[in-house]
Amino acid sequence: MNIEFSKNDLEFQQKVRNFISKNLSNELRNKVANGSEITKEEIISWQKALHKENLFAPGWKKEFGGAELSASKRYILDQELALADTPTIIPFGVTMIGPVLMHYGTPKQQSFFLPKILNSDHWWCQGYSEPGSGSDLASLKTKAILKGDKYIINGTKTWTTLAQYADWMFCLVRTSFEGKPQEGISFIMIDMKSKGITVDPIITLDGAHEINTVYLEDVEVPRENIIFEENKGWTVAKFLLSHERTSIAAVGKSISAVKKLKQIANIELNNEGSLLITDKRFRDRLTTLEMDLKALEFTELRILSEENKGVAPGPEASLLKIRGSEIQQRITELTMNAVGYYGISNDLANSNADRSNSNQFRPDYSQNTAANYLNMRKTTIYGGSNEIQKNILSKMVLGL
Amino acid sequence: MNIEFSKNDLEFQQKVRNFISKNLSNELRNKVANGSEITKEEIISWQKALHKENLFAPGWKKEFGGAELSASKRYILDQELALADTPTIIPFGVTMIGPVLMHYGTPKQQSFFLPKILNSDHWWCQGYSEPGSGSDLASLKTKAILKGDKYIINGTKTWTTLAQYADWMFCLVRTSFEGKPQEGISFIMIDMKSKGITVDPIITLDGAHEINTVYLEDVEVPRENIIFEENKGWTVAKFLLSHERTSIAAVGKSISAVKKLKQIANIELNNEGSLLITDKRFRDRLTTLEMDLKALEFTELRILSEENKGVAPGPEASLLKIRGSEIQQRITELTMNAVGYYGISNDLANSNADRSNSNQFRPDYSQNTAANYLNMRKTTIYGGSNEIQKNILSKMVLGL
Amino acid sequence: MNLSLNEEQLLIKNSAEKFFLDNLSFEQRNKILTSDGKLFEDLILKSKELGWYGLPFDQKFGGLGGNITDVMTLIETFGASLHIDPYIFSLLLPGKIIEHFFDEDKKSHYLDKIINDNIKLAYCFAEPNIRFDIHKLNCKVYLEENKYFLKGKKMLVLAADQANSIIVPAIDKDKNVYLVKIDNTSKNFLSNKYKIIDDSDAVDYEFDGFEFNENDILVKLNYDEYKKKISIIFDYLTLAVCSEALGVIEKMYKLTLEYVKTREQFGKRIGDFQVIQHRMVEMYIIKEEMRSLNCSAQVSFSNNDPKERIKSISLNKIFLDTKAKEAAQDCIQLHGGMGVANEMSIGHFFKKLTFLSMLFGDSDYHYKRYELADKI
Amino acid sequence: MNLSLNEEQLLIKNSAEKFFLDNLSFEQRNKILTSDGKLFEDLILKSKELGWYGLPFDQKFGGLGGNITDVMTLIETFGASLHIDPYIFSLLLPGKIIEHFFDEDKKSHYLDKIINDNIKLAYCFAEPNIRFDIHKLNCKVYLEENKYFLKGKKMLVLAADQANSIIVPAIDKDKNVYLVKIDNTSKNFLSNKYKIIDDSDAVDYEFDGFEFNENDILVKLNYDEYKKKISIIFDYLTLAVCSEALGVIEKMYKLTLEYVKTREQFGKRIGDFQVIQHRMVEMYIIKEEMRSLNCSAQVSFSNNDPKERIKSISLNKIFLDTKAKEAAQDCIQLHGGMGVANEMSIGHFFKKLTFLSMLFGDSDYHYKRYELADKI
Repeated sequence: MNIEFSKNDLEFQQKVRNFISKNLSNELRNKVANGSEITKEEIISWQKALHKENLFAPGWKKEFGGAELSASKRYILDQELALADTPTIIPFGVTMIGPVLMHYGTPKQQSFFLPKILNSDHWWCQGYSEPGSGSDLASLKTKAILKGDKYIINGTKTWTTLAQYADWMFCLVRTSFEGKPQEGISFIMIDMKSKGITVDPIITLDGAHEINTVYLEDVEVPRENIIFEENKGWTVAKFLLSHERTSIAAVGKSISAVKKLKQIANIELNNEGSLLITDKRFRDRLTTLEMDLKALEFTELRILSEENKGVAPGPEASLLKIRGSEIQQRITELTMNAVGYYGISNDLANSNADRSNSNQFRPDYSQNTAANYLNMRKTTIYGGSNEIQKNILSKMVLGL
Repeated sequence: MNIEFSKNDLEFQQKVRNFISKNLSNELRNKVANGSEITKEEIISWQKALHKENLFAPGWKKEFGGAELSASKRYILDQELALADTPTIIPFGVTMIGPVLMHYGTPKQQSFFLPKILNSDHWWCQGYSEPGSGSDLASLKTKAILKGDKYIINGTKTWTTLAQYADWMFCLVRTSFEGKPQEGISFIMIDMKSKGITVDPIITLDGAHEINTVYLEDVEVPRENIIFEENKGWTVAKFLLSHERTSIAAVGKSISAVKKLKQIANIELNNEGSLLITDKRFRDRLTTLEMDLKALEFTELRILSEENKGVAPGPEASLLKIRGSEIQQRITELTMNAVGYYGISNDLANSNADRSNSNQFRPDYSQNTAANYLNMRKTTIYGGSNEIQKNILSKMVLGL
Repeated sequence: MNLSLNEEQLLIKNSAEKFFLDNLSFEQRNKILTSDGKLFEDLILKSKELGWYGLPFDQKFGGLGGNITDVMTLIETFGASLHIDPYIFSLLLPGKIIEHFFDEDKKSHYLDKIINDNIKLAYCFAEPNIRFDIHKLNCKVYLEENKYFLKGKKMLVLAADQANSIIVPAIDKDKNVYLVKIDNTSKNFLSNKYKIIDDSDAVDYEFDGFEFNENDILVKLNYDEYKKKISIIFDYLTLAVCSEALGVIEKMYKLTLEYVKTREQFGKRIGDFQVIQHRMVEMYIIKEEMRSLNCSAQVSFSNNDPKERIKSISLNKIFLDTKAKEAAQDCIQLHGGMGVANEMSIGHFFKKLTFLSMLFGDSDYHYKRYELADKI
Repeated sequence: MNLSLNEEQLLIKNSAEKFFLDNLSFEQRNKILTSDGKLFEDLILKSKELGWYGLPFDQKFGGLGGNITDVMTLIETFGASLHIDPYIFSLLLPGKIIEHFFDEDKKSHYLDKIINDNIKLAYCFAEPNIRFDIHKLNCKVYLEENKYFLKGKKMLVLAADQANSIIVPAIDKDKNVYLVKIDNTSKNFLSNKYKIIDDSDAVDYEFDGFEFNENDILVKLNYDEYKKKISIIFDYLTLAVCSEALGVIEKMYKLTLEYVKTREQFGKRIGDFQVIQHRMVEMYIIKEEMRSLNCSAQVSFSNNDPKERIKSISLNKIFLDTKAKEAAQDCIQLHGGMGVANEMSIGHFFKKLTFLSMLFGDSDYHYKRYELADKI
């Protein structure tokens, strides 16, 4: 067993580092580090820069313009991007619809959409959940009725992340009411500029506007926008979810967040006036977190190592989602502990107010602590709640 | 709110203390304190002494020879007996079959059995579980076929605690195979000297012989030994189980065990050579345990307080069983932590060996630590496993 | 032995619940929070008619002389209804400061003002760099040419925004502690107002050689005496925080139970899934345990044993910051996507609980406090 | 990057599993444990034919030169089969002591003896009152009239009963450490043999001015050097303990999964209940995490970075004493009454895990060790 990197890997690591130091402004890095909101423009221009160096689609095949990197290089890239406080890549295009198109898309669909995803010209969102059908996706009610060569779509999608920016939405719709609920579902791509689409914000606990409800009223979508076959959308959806599950583990992001947490604990004092990092009670919780994160990291590495040998990740990837999301939450919770009373201010609300003299009152690292804590509650709910993941593991891996 | 005791209560407390100091030998106290096995004779003579002072059946009505003590006096008695390291009262007679007889028994059954229970002349055991029917009591298979004025009983009972000492067993048997499984069950008392009974020991994890399998082969039992009505045994069984659930919380015993644990932590040293009680890691686990125990104690007191006002404990008593058993386990686990390497010796096996010079090697307080830890694993399983208790609470209290 | 509420306490509870039912539904609450101060003032005035402001104080100072259980019963209803009056900070904290520190004359004067008039005080209990230790004071008083000056920072002064004056505790070089009354509208110091996650306001202050009059010194006493008195006051307040949190968690449990009984997924109520059932049972046990610990803390607060008082209150606070917090997280989880939407009330209860679990010390602080008290 | 077993390691694993299948079923194991030593000796001899005793040692000393993963792969199979050879204590511990402390001549001599001959040594690593700190030595060496004496206690000397000699580390007034070889049959000291919960034997010793010869001094070195070397050795052994525990927990998971798939209650397999399913999933994740941490510890043991080595091994041990222990408790719970019966194998795995979780330091010890290493 070893995780030694080859010379080639190490050169790649250096290349990534050089890229980052050349392309990431101090201002943007600080915004990412403090958990401030990154604008659409900042995200797009960062993604374009990555693409220029062929670092945007490490898992895509070369024939589609991807980098087709080895498992170890992808691991390195993920780590470096996370540790350097670069903006998180929006996954709906490159990580989600991209692989779906490569696997199930027609040549026409591929040649139209893939280049625009690579170049971040299309911003994608995901139309899966509906009011009343959260984890139980198969019960979705949004209808698509074929009329000539167009579908007429009616229904409501919700929890649609960043739909306010989206050019396109991939969407699950019901095209048949026969058979099992799963059997009448189709996977379709909708232009967000179509007539009949309304995007309504949902404000979350932290006060932020990240998710939306999308109302679809007599929206016309060309029949050719179906992916794979009509009524076979469930197959596509499952393919996509298993891809989401792996990326959702966010190991690199968590390693970076723990590093920041340790920095805070090297500044903040405990109740006895010693550095917090030396406080046994805090320290042990931190160590426990590092332990679980190390276990997660090596579980991911073990899966990557198998992938390197050509074994595709199976349903056991659900465990990455379960532990990855729990760890993300625990980091924000421990950060709340670390910053003490700074942690209960509602910084998103306050950022709208006059903050001219606020810096002298509270340290930068304490910004958005509560917002992060509150926002991360979602991680165990979305992408198939952790309860659903356990049902999957129980059935598919344990055979129960 | 107050838990102040009346003058009368305090006099009672003094009476109990005087009784204990007069009747409990140092030798017996030490055996209880070290968790050594108490002989049948020691238990019986202790119970008889309690009965002489009318302290053996605090909850029984006076008409049946009980003390009919108030809730606060019962609380005081429980605490005093536990804190003074007196032998645990065997519950099968006085706490279990006693109340059943008082509630459901015929005058004849009452006048024959109750005095013998009070005087510890009859040792009782409980014939509920069977191989293959643990938590699912209603699936029991032991058959009782009426033949004239006698039942002929065939079947196997298991996990029968201290059956090796028992004079009588109360037992659930199937008297009908019609209707729902619960409907064909009867509650019957069996003389353990009857022909056809074999008691086989089951050795538990700790190496001790406390439980047994009882084989019943054509055992003849008089029809009059049925309690309540034929095929109505399930009603009796439920009545008994709810009584068991409250006593199973063992608050007094746990308070006493925590006191002992603190004494150990005031002798043992941590890895840095300081007293273990000052070790933050150990200390916080101890505090957490004390917190949960305090919550349990006051939950019991709140229920007693309601009982004083005439409200009978309902299914919510299941929570006492759940937390009480968890706490008992955690105390033994923390005691394992406290004694360090002393805790992994198999003292029950060693007690049979020559121990002439063993005392100089290991402190008395470390005796039987592993045995207790292993033995207490049973508490979350017996008396209706904690999973079953949660099912009960979910249905009966939460309405799910 | 009696651990149930008496008739008076049931009356307090029922009338408070009725008040909130009539005046502070979730919709009404949102309306008050997003309007100017008028609706808020109306609500407070109406609540004062019920005698809530007099309840915690002695009759000889114009109070109603309620005992600990009376007050905690009331505060528990605040939690269950997400009451927006910062009662603990605008009334209880300054009131108890006045009660324990002020001489008889000042006591009558100031208690009457905060109970009956609309005079508001805010007490500065927190500073940066001392975390949760209410005994520490870095804020300094010094004399220069017979003038008094204040130097230091105070943070998280709750209910300060509407207060007429703030009371600033500070220490001089001889270890005397001063409680200094400062006009909240003064411009001679820096301040920063901000929102707390439970929708209340707080203000941070920085005094950089702020001059004040001898008349503004409400109290002067030596540090040891200060410590002893402040300790009892904050035990009382910590218990109040726990009682409010008890109301919060009890209500979160109810909302969640209701939700799992109605929300359907996979063709069943989610409350039909055994995993959900057992988690609900765990939550039920936790809120019962929380009530038991609250009960135990009230009992030991009434008894005159500082060791047991400190220990039982700290256990209650530890439980709040560990088990109750986890239960609250589970409530969000069981609400699924609805749990993280600001339009649902459950999230607001969650934020209130998050705030209360840290206030006056998180579990680490109280573990330490328990350990020290155990050694007494 | 490669984290899978190579072909050689798969061979080690498969042949060991086959050996245990043939020679150490639960029934065979019980028979060996309750018989006199003959069956035990036969088993050990057979196992030595597979090269297990040579695997951890360099070829130039008669070993097979296996790397860390080779050895840990083998030891994991011991856990999964409850192997009754105290391999870690009769071979690995004395072997590594010899390898790191002895001079070249002695090294060849003694390693050859324990690998190939039937000579057994036991090393005294534990003392009363030092808890788990393997660096501390209270056992004293002193000289009187040119004679050497030993004074102190050693406890929990595992595999001592069958050992020809025990190696006692002790310290003199000048902070020199001596490793003293003592004839185990001597009557000039007190000893107490007892059973451990995993059915193995241990001996406690007390030396009260026990005289020994200069020839019996195997090694003499200064304390700092001793500490450095002993630290690496016990990292290796702690990793071995974790690997054995990994085998145990993996097997407990399998047995429990099998049990819940067959045991019926309320007319269903208990594995049909969602609560049981989710607990099994949690257990599955835990044993995967345990393997990942073991993997991480092996990787950092091979690399030459003491900080990462200490940290990753301590994380593995903490995980064993916390999460894996809880999972093991859950295995007993899910077995219900059968879980606490000595006639079932599950309880024996549980006892083994309990033993291993404490051995060479519980979680508290390793939390501390991790913290210290993190500061390096």
